[in-house]
This record gives sequence, C-alpha cells and structure tokens, in this order.
Amino acid sequence: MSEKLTTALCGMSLSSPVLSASGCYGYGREFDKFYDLRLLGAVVVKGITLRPRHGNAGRRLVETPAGLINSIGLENPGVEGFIAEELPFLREKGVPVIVNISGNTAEEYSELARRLDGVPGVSMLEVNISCPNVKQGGMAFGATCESAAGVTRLVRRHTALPLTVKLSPNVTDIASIAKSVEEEGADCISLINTLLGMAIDVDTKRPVLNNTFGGLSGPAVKPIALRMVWQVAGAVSVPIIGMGGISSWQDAAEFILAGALCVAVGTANLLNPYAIPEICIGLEEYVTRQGASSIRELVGSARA
Amino acid sequence: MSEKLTTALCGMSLSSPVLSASGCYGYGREFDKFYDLRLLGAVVVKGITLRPRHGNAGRRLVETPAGLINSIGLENPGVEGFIAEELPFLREKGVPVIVNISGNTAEEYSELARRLDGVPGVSMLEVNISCPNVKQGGMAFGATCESAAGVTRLVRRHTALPLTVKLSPNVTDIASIAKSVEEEGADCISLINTLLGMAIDVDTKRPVLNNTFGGLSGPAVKPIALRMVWQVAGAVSVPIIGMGGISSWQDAAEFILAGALCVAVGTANLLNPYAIPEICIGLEEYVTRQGASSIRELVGSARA
Amino acid sequence: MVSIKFEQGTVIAQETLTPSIFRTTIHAPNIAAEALPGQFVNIKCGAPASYDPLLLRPFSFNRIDSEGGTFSVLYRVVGRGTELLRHIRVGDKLTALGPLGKGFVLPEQSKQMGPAAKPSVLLVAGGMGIAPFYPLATALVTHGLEVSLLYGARLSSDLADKTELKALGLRVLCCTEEQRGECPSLVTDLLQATIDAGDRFDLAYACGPRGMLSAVKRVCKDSELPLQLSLEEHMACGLGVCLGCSCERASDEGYWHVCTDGPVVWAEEVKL
Amino acid sequence: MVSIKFEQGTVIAQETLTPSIFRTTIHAPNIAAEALPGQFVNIKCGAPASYDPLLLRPFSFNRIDSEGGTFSVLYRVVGRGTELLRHIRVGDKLTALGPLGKGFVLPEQSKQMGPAAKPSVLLVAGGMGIAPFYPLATALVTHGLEVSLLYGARLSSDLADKTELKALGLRVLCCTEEQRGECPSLVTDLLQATIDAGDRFDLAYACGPRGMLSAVKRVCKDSELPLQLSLEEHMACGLGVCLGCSCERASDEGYWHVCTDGPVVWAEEVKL
Ligand SMILES: Cc1cc2nc3c(=O)[nH]c(=O)nc-3n(C[C@H](O)[C@H](O)[C@H](O)COP(=O)(O)OP(=O)(O)OC[C@H]3O[C@@H](n4cnc5c(N)ncnc54)[C@H](O)[C@@H]3O)c2cc1C
Ligand SMILES: Cc1cc2nc3c(=O)[nH]c(=O)nc-3n(C[C@H](O)[C@H](O)[C@H](O)COP(=O)(O)OP(=O)(O)OC[C@H]3O[C@@H](n4cnc5c(N)ncnc54)[C@H](O)[C@@H]3O)c2cc1C
Ligand SMILES: Cc1cc2nc3c(=O)[nH]c(=O)nc-3n(C[C@H](O)[C@H](O)[C@H](O)COP(=O)(O)O)c2cc1C
Ligand SMILES: Cc1cc2nc3c(=O)[nH]c(=O)nc-3n(C[C@H](O)[C@H](O)[C@H](O)COP(=O)(O)O)c2cc1C
Ligand code: FES
Ligand code: FES
Repeated sequence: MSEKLTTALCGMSLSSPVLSASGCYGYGREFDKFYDLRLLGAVVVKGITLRPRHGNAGRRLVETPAGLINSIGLENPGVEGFIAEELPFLREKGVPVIVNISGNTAEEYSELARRLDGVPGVSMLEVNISCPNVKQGGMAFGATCESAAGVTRLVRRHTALPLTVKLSPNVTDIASIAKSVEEEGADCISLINTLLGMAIDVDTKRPVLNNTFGGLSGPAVKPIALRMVWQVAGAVSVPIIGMGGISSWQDAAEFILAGALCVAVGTANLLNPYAIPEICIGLEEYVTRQGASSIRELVGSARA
Repeated sequence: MSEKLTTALCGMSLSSPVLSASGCYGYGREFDKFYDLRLLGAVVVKGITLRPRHGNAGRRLVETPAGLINSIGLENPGVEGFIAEELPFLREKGVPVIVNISGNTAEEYSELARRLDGVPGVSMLEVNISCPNVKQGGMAFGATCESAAGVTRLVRRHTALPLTVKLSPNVTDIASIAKSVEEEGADCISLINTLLGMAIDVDTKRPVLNNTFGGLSGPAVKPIALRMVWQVAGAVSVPIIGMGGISSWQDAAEFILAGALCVAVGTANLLNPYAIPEICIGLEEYVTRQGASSIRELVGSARA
Repeated sequence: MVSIKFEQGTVIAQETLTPSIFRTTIHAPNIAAEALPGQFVNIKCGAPASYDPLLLRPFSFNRIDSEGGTFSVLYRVVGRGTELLRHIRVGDKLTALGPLGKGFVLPEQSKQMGPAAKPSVLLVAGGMGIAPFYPLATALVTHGLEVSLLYGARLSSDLADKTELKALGLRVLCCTEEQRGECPSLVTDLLQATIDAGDRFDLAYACGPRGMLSAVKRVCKDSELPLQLSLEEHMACGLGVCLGCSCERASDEGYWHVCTDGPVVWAEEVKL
Repeated sequence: MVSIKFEQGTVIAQETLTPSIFRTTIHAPNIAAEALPGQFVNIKCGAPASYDPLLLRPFSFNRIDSEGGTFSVLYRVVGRGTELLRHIRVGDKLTALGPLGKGFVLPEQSKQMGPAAKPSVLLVAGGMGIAPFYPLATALVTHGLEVSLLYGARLSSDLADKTELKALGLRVLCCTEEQRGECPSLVTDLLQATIDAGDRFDLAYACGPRGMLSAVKRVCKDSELPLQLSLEEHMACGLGVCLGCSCERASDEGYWHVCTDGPVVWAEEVKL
C-alpha cells in the first residue's frame, strides 16, 4: 500500500483507514492466512468480557435479504485468556490492536479497561455499549445519554489508552448520545453496531433465535449506518470509525465522505475473505482518481 | 377468496388481512387494472395533507441492497382534491378505504380528521406521525411519547372514525410510544414507516437526495420491522397493522404470527403488481396447511 | 386505453454490438402487441424472485415486432441490472412490465407542428438516446416523411443502430468525440451547424443525456422548431404509483411523472 | 496444516439425479488438491457480487478428483441458494472457499477403535447425509476394509449414489418410507435390526438429519460401537471467525464450532 491510504487515529499511525469490525474477524489468525494483516489500519478484535463466555444457546445465525442476524452472545475467552492466548499473535504481526470490551455492569467495563491499560500490543479500547445479544447490560448502556456517558466516564478514569465508544443504532437520537460520550472523554466514536431484528419460522411458528431478537448487519443496513455516521459527524469533533454493511470500496468511500476518518468491515469478511484487501485497493484508486494525495483529504467532503 | 382470510378490524369486516401500505399503491387506480381490489382488506391511500403538495425537488429514489430509499415528500392533491377526485373511484370499487393523513402541526392533523369525519367511503384514518420526508412535523411527532400522544389526543377529539396511528421506527423504544398513543384512544397501531437512510454519490461527492436523508423500505428492513411489531404486540391490546419489507406470503405470515392482525404491503407492489394477490393466495394455503379454519387463529401464535 | 401487462417472456436473442452495448430480444406477445415507439418496458434483470437488484429496470423499445410477438431493448452496461441482463441466456425466462408511458407524438397527430406539404423531421440522439429511434423512424418513413438523424457518441464504435437507420432511408449525420477538431464533436454543435447551414425542419425529437437535451431545447427554441424529448428519471413502479420519477414542470409549479406523463414530453413543458 | 483457498472455479458438469437432487462438478484445482473425505466447501450460489443470497452455502465433498482438479457436490434443492446452484450452466464461473473443516478420521488414524484384523466399518446415511460417503468409502475400500452402508430416504428415487457405492464393493442396505410395513422404514430401525441380527462392526460413521444422528448415537452407544458424526449447522464464514455454527459440547460446558471443530466429530463429544 502506498502513502495514499495512511492516516492517523488518536495518535496512532495507521497504514490504511480500513479496520476489521469486532466479531467478524476473530483475533486475526484466520485472515492472516489469506493476506498480510498490516494492510489493515488496525484489527478490532472480537468482543472481550471480564470472564470467559460460552455464548448463546440454539441457532445463532439467520440470513435475511442482504443481511445477517446474529445471536452469538459474546462468546470469548475472557480478558485473561485473550491477553495470554490471542494478543501475542497479533503483536507479533505488527498490526495495531483495538480491543472491543463489553460488560454486564459499568464496573465490569472499568475493570476491563484497568486490566488492559498498559498491556503491550493493545493500542486502543473500543467500548461496546451496544451489543444486542446479551441479557444484562450490553445494548442497554447505549440506549440513553446518561448510561452511555456513565460508562464512558468510568472507563476513562481507568485507562490512559485512547478510547472509542461503540454506539447502538437502536436509538432515537444517536447524535446526542455521541455528544455525551465525547463530553466524558471518548477520543473517538465507533458506529454502528447491529440493528435489533428477528425472524420467525413459519413452520414451527416460533422465533428462530432462542433470545427472540438478534443483531442485523450486512449490506441491508448500510443506508441507515451511513445516515447515522453523517448525523454524528455533524455533532462531534472527535474522529469517527464508521461501519455497517460496508462491502465494497464504494461503500467505504461513502462513509469517509460522510465524515468517518476510518471505516470498519464486518459481515463482508464472512462472505469474502479478501473483502478488506479489495476495499483497500479500490479506495487507493479512488483517491488517485479524485486527484487527492491522501484519503484524509476526502474525509467529510460530502458535507461541504 | 374463501372465508379463511376474512377478518375484522376496528368494527370493519375485511375480506383479507392484507392491505396496501400508504404511498405504494396510489389511490388504487393502477392496480385495479391488474386485479379486483376487493381482494384487499382495505386500500390505505397515499398520504394526504390539508393543502395539495408538490413533493420534493431533485432525485426521489435510490435503490439500495434489497431496499429502496424514497424522498417523495408527500406529493398529493390535498384533502379536498382527494375527496373530489380519488375517493369516488375507490368507493365505487367497494373496497374499504383507510386515509393516511399527515400534518405540519398538530392542528393540521385534527383539521384533516375533522374534514374526513363522516365522508362516505372513508372507513378509517391512519395518522402518519412518521414521515421522514417533510421538513417540519412528520417524523418529529413520532419521535417521543409526548408528541405522539398529543397528536393522537387531538385527532381523536375530531373524528368518530376508527384511528390507527402509524409509528416511526427511528426510535429507542417503540413499545412505549405505542402505549402512549393507545392510551389516547388509538384503535389500532400501524408500523413501521420507513427507516431514515441516506446515500452518497462517490463521483459527485454529494448526498444523492436533496434532503440528504430519505426513508428506507423493502425486504432489507423486514427483520427490524418484525422485531418492532413483536415488541408492540407485547405492549398494547389494540390490533396491529404490521408492515415493512413484506414481499411474500411467508413474510406476511411472520408478521401475523408475531401479533399483527393485518399486514400492509408497500415496496413489493412497486416490483410486482401482483404482489398482493400472490400473498393472499399463499396465506390462504398456509392457513389450510396449518389446519386452521381462519387466519385469525394464527395471530400472535409465535408468542405462545 | 393501452393495457399494461406483467408478462413472463422468453429471451430469444442476445447480441453484443460493442464491448459495452448489447441488444436483448424478448418474446412477450402481450407486451409486444401494444408497444408504440417511445414507450418503454420495465425489466426484471436478476433471477426470478431475487432481491438483487430489487427494482425493475426501464428500457425504451428498440425494436417492436407486434405480429411476431417480440421486442428488443438496446442498452449500455452501466451497473448490476444491465450486467445481469446481458448475461441472461437465450431460452431463459424474463419478466417484464409494459408497455409503459406515453410514446412519441407522430406529425399527423401533432398540433404543435405547422402545416407542411411533406413535413421534414429531425431526430437528435446522444449516446444510448438512439435506442427509441428505430421504431420511431420506421413509423415516420412509413408515413412518407423525410427524416434526418443527428447522432453523437463518445466513440465511433458506440454508434449503434446507425447502419439500420440509414437503411430505412434516413439522412444520417454522426459525430464522435474521437474526431475532435475536424467537425463538431458534440451532437448539439452538429445540430447548430446543420441549422446554420440552412436546413429546415418541421418537427424534432431528441433523446439522450439531460445536458444534451437541455442544449437541444435551447437551439430548437431559438429556431422555433417544435421539439419532443424522451426523458429518463430514476423509477420504481413505472405505473404512476410511487411518484418517484418526478420532473419539474416548466409553467405551473409541481412535477410531471416521467413514467406516465412521459417519457416523451414536449420540450416547452419541462424545466431541464 | 491444510491451506484454505478462495478460488474462482468453473462448473464442468451439472447432473439432475432426481427432480430435487442435483450434482454440480467444479474445476477448482487448488481446492480439489487438498480436499479430504468429510470436509466441506462453501459455495457462492448467486451471481458474482450479488447480495442475494448473501452467505455462501456449505456442501460436503461428494466426489474428489485431486489430480483432475475437480470436486462435486450433491444436494437437494431446498431454498434460494440451491435453486440458483442447480441453474448455473456448464462453463460458468463459480467461487468457492475450501477445503473447510475436519474430515472423517480413518480407522488406521483412529484410537477409539479397538484392534481388529480386518476392521469392519459401518456407514449410516439419512437423506442427503449420503453426500460425503462416496469419498470416505473409496478411502476405506482402498485400505482393504469391509464396508457396509445403511441408507434411508423418503422415496426410493431419493436414494442417490446407491449404485456407485455398491460398485465400490460395499454391502448396501436401503430403506425408504414408501415401503412401510415390509421392512424397517427408518434407517435407525434398520441399524437396530442389523445389530440385533448379530452383525458386528468396529467403527461407524453417520450423516443425516439431527434427529437421526441422535438416534444412531443411542444405538451405537448401547452396542459400544465407536461413532463419528458429520454435523450440519447454520454457518456464515466457515472459517471459525464468526462463532455462529455452535454445537453443544457433551462434557465440559460451551460449544464446538462445526466449521472448524467439525463437521466430523466423535459422537461422544457432542450433545444432540
Ligand atoms: C424511460 C427510460 C428509458 C430508458 N431506455 C434506455 C435504453 O433504451 N437503453 C439504455 O441503455 N438505457 C435506458 N435507460 C436507462 C436505463 O434504465 C439504465 O441504464 C438502467 O436502469 C441501469 O441499470 P443498472 O442496474 O445497470 O445500473 P445501476 O447504476 O446499478 O442502477 C442503479 C439504479 O439506478 C437506476 N438508473 C441508473 N441509471 C439510470 C438512468 N439513466 N435512468 C433511469 N434510472 C437509472 C436503475 O434503474 C437502478 O434503479 C432508460 C431509462 C428510462 C427512465
Ligand atoms: C458442513 C455442511 C455440509 C453440508 N453438506 C450438504 C450436502 O452435501 N448436500 C446437501 O444437500 N446439503 C448439505 N448441507 C446443507 C446445505 O448447506 C443446505 O441445504 C443449503 O445451505 C441450503 O441453502 P438454500 O439457500 O438452498 O436454502 P435456504 O433455506 O434458503 O437457506 C437459508 C439459510 O439457511 C442455511 N441452511 C439451510 N439449510 C441448512 C442446513 N441443513 N445446514 C446448514 N445450513 C442450512 C443456508 O446456508 C442459508 O444460510 C450441508 C451443511 C453443512 C453445514
Ligand atoms: C457475527 C457477528 C459478531 C459480532 N460481534 C461483535 C462484538 O463482539 N462486539 C461488537 O462491538 N460488535 C460485534 N458485531 C457488530 C459488528 O462489529 C458491526 O458493528 C456490525 O456487524 C455492522 O457492521 P457490518 O454490517 O459490516 O457487519 C458483530 C457482528 C457480527 C455479524
Ligand atoms: C415510495 C413510498 C412512498 C411512501 N409514502 C408514504 C406515505 O405517504 N405515508 C405513509 O404513512 N407512509 C408512506 N410510505 C411508507 C410505507 O407505507 C411503509 O410504511 C414502508 O414503506 C414500509 O413498508 P414496505 O417495506 O413494505 O414498503 C411510503 C413508502 C414508499 C416506498
Ligand atoms: S416510477 Fe413510480 S410513479 Fe413513475
Ligand atoms: S461458520 Fe463462522 S465460525 Fe463456523
């Protein structure tokens, strides 16, 4: 990759504005077999909790028109397992690592932040206040300005790492929530997490998922995600990591033009292991065609 | 159609639970050329305002993955034009008519209700507090419990017609909003209207729509719509008209199993003029296969 | 009253005219029976019941064989829909909705045109704007009219249907952006040059990109030449239901709807 | 370490075995080179770059020709993906990801199986569960093992691959729900009957619907017959990334992931 895609996010130098979205990239091992992970600006790892979690029972995936509903339920090895077993691999690969954290209580978030603070190889924390797939906490924290601000404040106190807060799209006014987490010291905003969706099996006449609801992602949600990135970019001055349905370089470019400094690719990785390199190549050509010398010049340029 | 699909909504006897969704069926004239409109439980007409509206300038449609963003902006002949020029046709066809009304102020809504009250051929009003495509009013009324309740209360006072209130999906807690309009006398709840979405042209680097945002509909939104119908069905006791992405009888069945008494078909009409008759046939066969004698037995049966 | 059919037809021919221009011929006798020059058809380009692409795609009738029960569409591959359409194989089923919209008004039906012994008609096409002109030219020639065609395209290889239109007896003048310098490279310059050279016409029809149509409108207005335009706008239903295909009216406020008030309109009726 | 390829192959044969069962053969030499019996491949069934259907579809390898660079999948049309797959034409491109997952453990690799001079192996297939057994049977027969197949299906016309498996030298017993009364109509009854009749095996493999697998597991457990199961679960990535294809572990808490821990597992490892 040339200089055209390099960018800077919260003090980190990134080789490209394209990141992996949490939960759609594991801890990078599988994709490392397909291409050099240093293509990515950063790997955002699967959501980590304080203790290991097995995830949800029953069926976890439902395909929908141009979309995917998941109900994984934050299956992960816990923060200690992550640090011991997954982080060293990524550190060795030399790609910046953003750790996505989730808690059942605000204290669990701050405990996670404390534990990850200063751990070599961890570049940034992504505070997931928007997971629709766990019973307590999760999305509830992202539903109001107060709770979102509260979690951010507490986490902020327990780490010197740059913080990005990942917002839920299942809200009336995402811009206000973004503003309140910015005020509490978020260095960056990530959006969107999945939209709450469901499916019913017309033969069994029961919801397909044990938890009834799951999180909708993929191309279907892109128009909504882009609109929310546009709204948040108009409301905050911290950088934005935009995501939701990005599957092609054109999609990525739309989010950047709307005001996202970086973009994250989720579901598309599950359909095409080369989704990220293909998007990087397309974006680089786009920068050239636009007569720009860097992707940074295009950030927010549809807002002019 | 046999008896299997007949149903009753707010005192009306309907030949089937399948309605047209507002704005995707005009005033019925075009579809009357393809099939007998009496197949439908009711025609929900294009949104009517107090005075005629020309609608929005610039491009009005954007195709997205399994979805459609529209920015029509409530182009309509106004309530007097509707009564004089469109209603007689539908009256003559003998199909129940639900008039979808929109206002810039709460007073405009009540004025519309007053004007339509007692007009022969009008069976019900659908109060659209969720149009994303007009600058003032519209969706704003559907964004909070207070404003939604306020409009409902005022409209309720000005008409003896049964009222259904059409909710916006762009909210954190749709069930609370449903409850507050139920408390103010709504006889029925319609949901969902379109999700706020946008698209950017990567060549011109500008939003595709003049208004930046438009309303997303079509198969892409079905999982979200179904989830919201499920949530509202658990919160209110009035009947529900469910819609959002319904394109096949299976989709319609999912909404009914989730608790919708009726379903409305929108975008699918634009892709296949026979969408509604095909859905009716499929639903009828489904009722038979389920060993039920009427579709009514299946309403909400996935909630058991 | 024309009746619109939603018909499952069969693809009976696929032609590759240039690397990016294709013609698909469909046997759909109910649509073909009533199709008129300037009308269009909405085609489902993806697999049956597929949601990708979601919307049908509008195309002008490029050939109409009412008796044989077939019609053709001529198109450039620009995106998902046209890419799929060109790959449909002969023998495959294809669903179409049509005929849609108002076609060209022929001289004998037209009030705008002054009386003329043997009216002389001008067609102006830019790029894929050529598509609806073959059926129109056939009708005009059948009525014994003199027809000239000005036809511009980017590359000379993009000049589809040129030979066939010449064979109908039209006077055909072409220009391309390749031959910069020599002669006019834009069809609007060609039009101006033709009129400046003293050629006189009683009626003109134009089809092509928005910018070209608006330039043609200006030139025709200056020379008081009545002009019909074939418009394009993004569409969903094609039936006048969704109100998505708006086009600003020239006089009163408000909008026409290209799918039902057009696609062919008199130039003075619309703002471009 | 097997290396997984995302390869654009070419469809080289399409066979219709019954009105609802099809076999598609694909030339994709990089995938075929490393494919093993019991592994699977994720296939993009729609047009390239189409979002409908969104996900790739998993299928077991039904034929593997590593040298010829081809593999086949055998499938029943059940929805959008399989409907599109059967309609892809010979010569068309098709993208696939594979080989994926852990295949069958062969007797000589297996510790669970007791020592036996000439081990006797049992295959139990229900419906499309037959798909992975041809490559497995070929490997077993090549190793000189005695192989029996119990094979159940709804209709006798659904018994795909039966003749070919017989031709490999297998003892094949079939049952269908058509022949109710005469003999066992369910393959699990056939299994019980076979064991009751005194037949003895050293290792069993089963593939089919969940309910059948769980019944086979019960019977094998009772007769202390080591059993491998080929599982199905809804999948997205096929790579172990999304954690969507969970299957409950039998002993410890938590889940296996069918795409990487399976699809073939020892019966005692999973809850069914
Ligand atoms: C009345 C009418 C007649 C037409 N006749 C022809 C013809 O004869 N030959 C021809 O090559 N083209 C014609 N067009 C344009 C043709 O419809 C588009 O090229 C085609 O829809 C592109 O589809 P796509 O999926 O390949 O492109 P995409 O860009 O992927 O399409 C995305 C969306 O935009 C719409 N769209 C894209 N370009 C246009 C356009 N120029 N006008 C309207 N909608 C567009 C598509 O229908 C679709 O909804 C006509 C358009 C109209 C309105
Ligand atoms: C490891 C593995 C191997 C398989 N091998 C074969 C085989 O060799 N032959 C064969 O006929 N079938 C096989 N299946 C099942 C096959 O994947 C499904 O029949 C197919 O995905 C259906 O796709 P569809 O679009 O036609 O159906 P739809 O019902 O439209 O599919 C909707 C969604 O459900 C998934 N799905 C549907 N049925 C199944 C299923 N049984 N298992 C997993 N996912 C499912 C689809 O992949 C898709 O994501 C296998 C499944 C797995 C997991
Ligand atoms: C299978 C799956 C697992 C996910 N797991 C997480 C997670 O652990 N933490 C998180 O913040 N987001 C998670 N997400 C959400 C994604 O990171 C992303 O926000 C969302 O999917 C929208 O992007 P996409 O449409 O590109 O997938 C998950 C999404 C999917 C599909
Ligand atoms: C072109 C278009 C116009 C619409 N106009 C209206 C309207 O006037 N009033 C209204 O309440 N909803 C309107 N809607 C929303 C639909 O009635 C429906 O709520 C929404 O599209 C979701 O259903 P669907 O996915 O089946 O289209 C419109 C939708 C579309 C696509
Ligand atoms: S395309 Fe729907 S009104 Fe013209
Ligand atoms: S399918 Fe993604 S982990 Fe198995």
